[in-house]
Amino acid sequence: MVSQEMTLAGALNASLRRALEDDPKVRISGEDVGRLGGVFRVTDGLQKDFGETRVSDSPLAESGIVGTAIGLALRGYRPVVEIQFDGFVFPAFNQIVTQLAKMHARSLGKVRLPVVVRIPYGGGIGAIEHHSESPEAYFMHTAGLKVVSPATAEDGYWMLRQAIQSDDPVIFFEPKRRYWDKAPVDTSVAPAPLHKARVVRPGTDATLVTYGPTVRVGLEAAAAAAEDGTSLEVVDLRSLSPLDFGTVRASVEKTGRLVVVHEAPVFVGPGAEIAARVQEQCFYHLEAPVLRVGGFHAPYPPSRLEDDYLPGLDRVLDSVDQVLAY
Amino acid sequence: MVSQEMTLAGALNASLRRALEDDPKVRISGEDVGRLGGVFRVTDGLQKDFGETRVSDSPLAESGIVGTAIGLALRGYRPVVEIQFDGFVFPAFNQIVTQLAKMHARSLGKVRLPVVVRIPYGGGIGAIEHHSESPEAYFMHTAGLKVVSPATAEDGYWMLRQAIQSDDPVIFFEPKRRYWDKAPVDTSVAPAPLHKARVVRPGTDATLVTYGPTVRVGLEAAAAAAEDGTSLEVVDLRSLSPLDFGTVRASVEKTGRLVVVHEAPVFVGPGAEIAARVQEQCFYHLEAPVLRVGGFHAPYPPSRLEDDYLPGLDRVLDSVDQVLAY
Amino acid sequence: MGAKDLVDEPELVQLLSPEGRRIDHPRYSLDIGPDALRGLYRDMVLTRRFDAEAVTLQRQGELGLWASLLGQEAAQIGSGRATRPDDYVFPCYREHGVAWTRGVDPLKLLGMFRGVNHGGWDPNENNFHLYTIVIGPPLLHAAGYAMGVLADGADTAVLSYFGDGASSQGDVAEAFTFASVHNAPVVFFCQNNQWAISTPTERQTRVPIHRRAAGWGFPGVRVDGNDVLACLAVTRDALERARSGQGPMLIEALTYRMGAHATSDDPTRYREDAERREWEAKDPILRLERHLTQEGHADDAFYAEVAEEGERLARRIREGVRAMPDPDSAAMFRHVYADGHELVEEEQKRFADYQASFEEGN
Amino acid sequence: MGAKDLVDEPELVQLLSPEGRRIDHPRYSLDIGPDALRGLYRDMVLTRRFDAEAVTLQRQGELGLWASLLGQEAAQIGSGRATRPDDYVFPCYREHGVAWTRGVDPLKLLGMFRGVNHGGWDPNENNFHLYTIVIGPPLLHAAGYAMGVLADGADTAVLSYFGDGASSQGDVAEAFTFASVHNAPVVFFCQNNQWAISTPTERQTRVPIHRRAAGWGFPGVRVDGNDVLACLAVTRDALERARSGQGPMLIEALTYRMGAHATSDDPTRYREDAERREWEAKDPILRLERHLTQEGHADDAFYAEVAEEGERLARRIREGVRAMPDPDSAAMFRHVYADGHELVEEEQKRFADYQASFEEGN
Ligand SMILES: Cc1ncc(C[n+]2csc(CCOP(=O)(O)OP(=O)(O)O)c2C)c(N)n1
Ligand SMILES: Cc1ncc(C[n+]2csc(CCOP(=O)(O)OP(=O)(O)O)c2C)c(N)n1
Ligand SMILES: [Mg+2]
Ligand SMILES: [Mg+2]
Repeated sequence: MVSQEMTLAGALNASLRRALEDDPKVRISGEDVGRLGGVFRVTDGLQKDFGETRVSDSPLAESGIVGTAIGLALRGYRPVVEIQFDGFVFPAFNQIVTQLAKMHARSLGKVRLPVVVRIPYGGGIGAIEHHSESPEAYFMHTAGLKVVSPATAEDGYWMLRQAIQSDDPVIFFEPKRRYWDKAPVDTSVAPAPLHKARVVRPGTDATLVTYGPTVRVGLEAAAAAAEDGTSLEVVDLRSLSPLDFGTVRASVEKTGRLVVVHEAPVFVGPGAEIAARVQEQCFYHLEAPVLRVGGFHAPYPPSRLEDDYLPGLDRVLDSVDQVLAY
Repeated sequence: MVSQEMTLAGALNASLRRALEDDPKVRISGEDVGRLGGVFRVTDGLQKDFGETRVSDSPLAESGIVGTAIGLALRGYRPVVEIQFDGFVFPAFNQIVTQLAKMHARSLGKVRLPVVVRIPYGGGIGAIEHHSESPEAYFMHTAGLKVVSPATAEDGYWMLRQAIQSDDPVIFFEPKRRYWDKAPVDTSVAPAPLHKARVVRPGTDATLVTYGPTVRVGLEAAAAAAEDGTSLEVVDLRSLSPLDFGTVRASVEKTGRLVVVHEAPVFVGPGAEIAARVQEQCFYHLEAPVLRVGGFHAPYPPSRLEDDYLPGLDRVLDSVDQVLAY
Repeated sequence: MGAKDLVDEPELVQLLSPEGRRIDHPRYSLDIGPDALRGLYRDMVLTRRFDAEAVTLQRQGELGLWASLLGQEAAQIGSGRATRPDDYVFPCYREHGVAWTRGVDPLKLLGMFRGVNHGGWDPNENNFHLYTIVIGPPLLHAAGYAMGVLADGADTAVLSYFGDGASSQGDVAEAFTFASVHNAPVVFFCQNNQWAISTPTERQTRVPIHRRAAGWGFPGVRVDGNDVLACLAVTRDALERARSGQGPMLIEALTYRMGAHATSDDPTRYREDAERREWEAKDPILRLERHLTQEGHADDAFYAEVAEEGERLARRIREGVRAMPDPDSAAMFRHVYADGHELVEEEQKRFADYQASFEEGN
Repeated sequence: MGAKDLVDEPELVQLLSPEGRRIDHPRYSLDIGPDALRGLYRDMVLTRRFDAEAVTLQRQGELGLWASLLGQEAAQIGSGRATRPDDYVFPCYREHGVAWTRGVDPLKLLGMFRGVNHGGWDPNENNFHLYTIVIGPPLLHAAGYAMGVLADGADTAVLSYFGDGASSQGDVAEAFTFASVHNAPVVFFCQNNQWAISTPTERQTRVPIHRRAAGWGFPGVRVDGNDVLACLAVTRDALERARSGQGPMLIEALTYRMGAHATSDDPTRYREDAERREWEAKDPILRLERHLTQEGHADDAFYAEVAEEGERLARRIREGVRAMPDPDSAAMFRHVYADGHELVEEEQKRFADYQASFEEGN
């Protein structure tokens, strides 16, 4: 076992490096991914070591970045593109929704598009407008895409490798406020398949389902609740499409209570789907309604208000109290 | 009372005509809305009567159509733009999500964008790819937009007038397979405010919540169920954002059973939100889980399969049977 | 009309006059023998015959829709015949003639218009991509594909079709940017048929579209799109340029959409018949026929034979379409993902069970 | 480097040499007296001083981020001073100098960088739109606004700023299309500061950006962006053209981003200091200062006075920022809609209750 302390950003960088080494068809592009190594340094040093053809700075045009990645994939490449910030994925939305997601079906399986779209997402870094959003629901709703988000350095390393190996397009959401979180990474063996959820803390009184940046919030909430004698089970979804619903169901059947936590807006958001399926499939197990803690139906606010907007420890515990009160 | 038989397309046309007459600031644009009168003839005759400046054919560029509409609104106009088909709204997605939806908040209320984006949507007309989609969930999830969809000619007439009068951007979804449905339209008085849902058939055993093209399906299902002695209440949401949840809740508290029907894909779709809110707010009233009948997690299929894909009478009744079986 | 001025621009490359006379061009020459000329003629006639059959099949209810290429045969056959098998072609949705030159069975083009699939051929078989209905995106796919060709060091060229209406889409400009910055081997071929449904070209641009190229630092040229020889020569030259590392090029083929935008469209609502009649005189097939006859390259027997071949093709298409099976319901779910997806599998199973229960009488 | 070649293009409009000498230009003349020259100087110095203060405030933690305009003062002051009050201006996010010329209180620019709002001024007060972070969209807003001006029959012009990086966005091309097809009174002003974060201009285009315009049938011109007089003259001319019904125009101002892209950026990772030093010699303020001194239009007392005014401005900004209150939580919900929205009201109420319960000790 080769375990190393890495930040999430470092693990993603190592993962990309490994992919470039292993497969000559892997191509990296995006705005400022070359010399600068990306605004979050996730591609740091890769252009220097693999050259400008394999790691290339794109013109400032997201539709072009995704559109040319599709073309490269048609030519047999495996492009990994970076969208600089969550809020800048929308110029590429047409290419993603009408082309990237649908071409495999359109071609009756003749064309595969193994394209990974990396998107640093979420808030908590004190940024200006469009730099703190959580747009994953748009992509979950889109058939033909796979959508994942690692919460830890080790998952960052492995899930990105698995995403690059996937023959389906993968929207890869990186929780940017966790880029600098350090944790041990075992690069010798994958901890789990790409689309499996994981129980990151077992518990019995209620379940917290979350993913990405708020997994840590969930774990902190569980730790705080434990001091009050409440045992929370925390599930890290890891994959949003497909959703590993079996793991969620198993947990809810055990605890009877569920709170879903994410930064994305709640209205028609990821938690809506989870709540809808849980009430459908665990109807007789639920002791309380499923509650959702997440973003409001409002644009992500100016950074001085983001602590109010983000689902933090207190809001999560408040909802836990509510489900326990039933 | 001046009531007239109109098709939905005719009612929308009359509504636009009336808006152009009443308010010199109203502007209509979109691909082929001029001489041709739109591919569905909703703008038929308007350019002839109001001139090329007020009713103008746009270049083939949806981002440009919405982007220039925003500019016109900043100059004090009230643009009503047409997106030719549902599947072609995505090139405009960036303008809609990052600009149209957010500018009022960004400006702390200083800037209003009374822009209406009309989108013929939904399937059932035997069309080729991208001409039968139901993308409303993307817009519901986006704060800053209002999202509505009329099901009848009268609602078409009035809701479009109200949408044009609204100071918020409105995404106006027109159920294209109902364009040719005729019904009486009273143009003298609005039947309801824009964002109110309507109980279109009262009932006691279970509730069907739907909107747009599937309201008729819901009514047919209720009629069929009545023959079997089952009393279904049918709610036409009319507005998807804001959602008139009070009307839904009142119905579910009465019937204890709910099936949500829409053409949009079910996964992270409109019905997910309704199910999530109902289970949360009507927890003790629910006799059965909320079920959703809608699009699959797959691209809208080739037209020869659309009858299988669309939520038709039988699939709705099947779900009704399921909720009644609890 | 503005479009008229654009037509009479002196820079238009023409190698064959509407009367069927060969014209010398200082830059674009074409050394072509009778066999090849007859081949081009045959291509155009068969394409037109096939197209007419598709229109008929639509009227008979066998197809849901058809987008006719009538009038654009020279632009498509000329440019398509300029490609090599290893080149890769990105069409929009009206490039039936180009498909023909790539060896795609015309029958396969009909699946999506019949509603049995969204794309009925394997793009890898003939290096002819699927039709893409959304206007704009495929040009970026072409630029990206060409970037891949470059990285491979292959001497392959990419040919990417778009319309005059499409020229307004932001994706087209972005494709020019990526292609030019990478000096990628891609030729952008604009069929300016002067209409985008009911919208005339002057609502898209006030100068000829080929001039866009200069703003990105690559050549743009306008060719008579009803002149199959000019289309062949110019496209061949552009593809060769691309293959030899000289980067992208833009060709604007000035032609005319003789028919409706699609079978659902009624052009009498928005354009004068006089315009159409004017263009009939420039008919691409008639033009080559005159040339062949004048030069003694073809006689009535040849024309009759080609016409007969057209009838055989039409018959095969007719029968083929009618025999085309509807897909089974499971097809909805089948290719959504390459590696599978839990939800799709679940929905597919549930739907199958539902159908089965239903067949058992519910 | 490719960008170099672009710099030395002969077509660059220059009215003031780096040494401070006036240059005659066959097309663009500028009749400007000492007062106005001193005014431009003062604008540039105050803008730079303000900008430097903002950088300091960011370092001190008072701002979350700052995008410095250092080096671009001439491009912004020259073009901004060409506008009339009734003109309407669309900036991106670095146009602090333009804001200054429009009379926007610089303090208001800081709100979004401090994180207390997303846009702290009323665009209608000075006809200066809010900063728009997403690159591309505002050019279409400008084109649309200009279409409205046209419909109003007003003799107002619209000025729309964008960067060399932005030139690659599809929205920019679409803006050119709408503006040209409508012959709308809009001037597109590209500050080519040669970098888009770490990406040099030659990764966006291989020919000068102003050449794009010809492909849409309107004029494009390149001006020395460090020459405030040339920027003023060319922009004034373009705006006047627009006002008089001659349609859109594209101006490319060749300048240089002397600082980091933003305070979070470290340009030593991707560019040579030599390049920066080269551009220091072309400093826009120094250039005008030389001219003023050489012509005897200004003396040390004047320079000292302007510097002193700068210090007063800096002080006011510093104190103003520190006194800027944080918004209350309810601000999150306040302006999402103009006409209200049930869900927003419900969420706002629930959040307020939650906060209240919390303050009571949960
Ligand atoms: C993004 C997008 N918007 C709108 C449409 C609807 N549409 C289909 S064809 C067409 C006109 C296309 O004109 P042009 O590019 O000139 O090609 P042509 O049909 O003349 O071959 C339009 C508007 C579409 N397919 N895609
Ligand atoms: C659509 C979009 N993509 C990416 C970004 C991130 N971004 C902010 S500034 C910038 C570079 C802009 O360069 P340029 O247009 O030359 O303007 P400059 O910063 O030099 O003034 C980038 C990539 C953005 N703001 N918007
Ligand atoms: Mg056309
Ligand atoms: Mg720049």
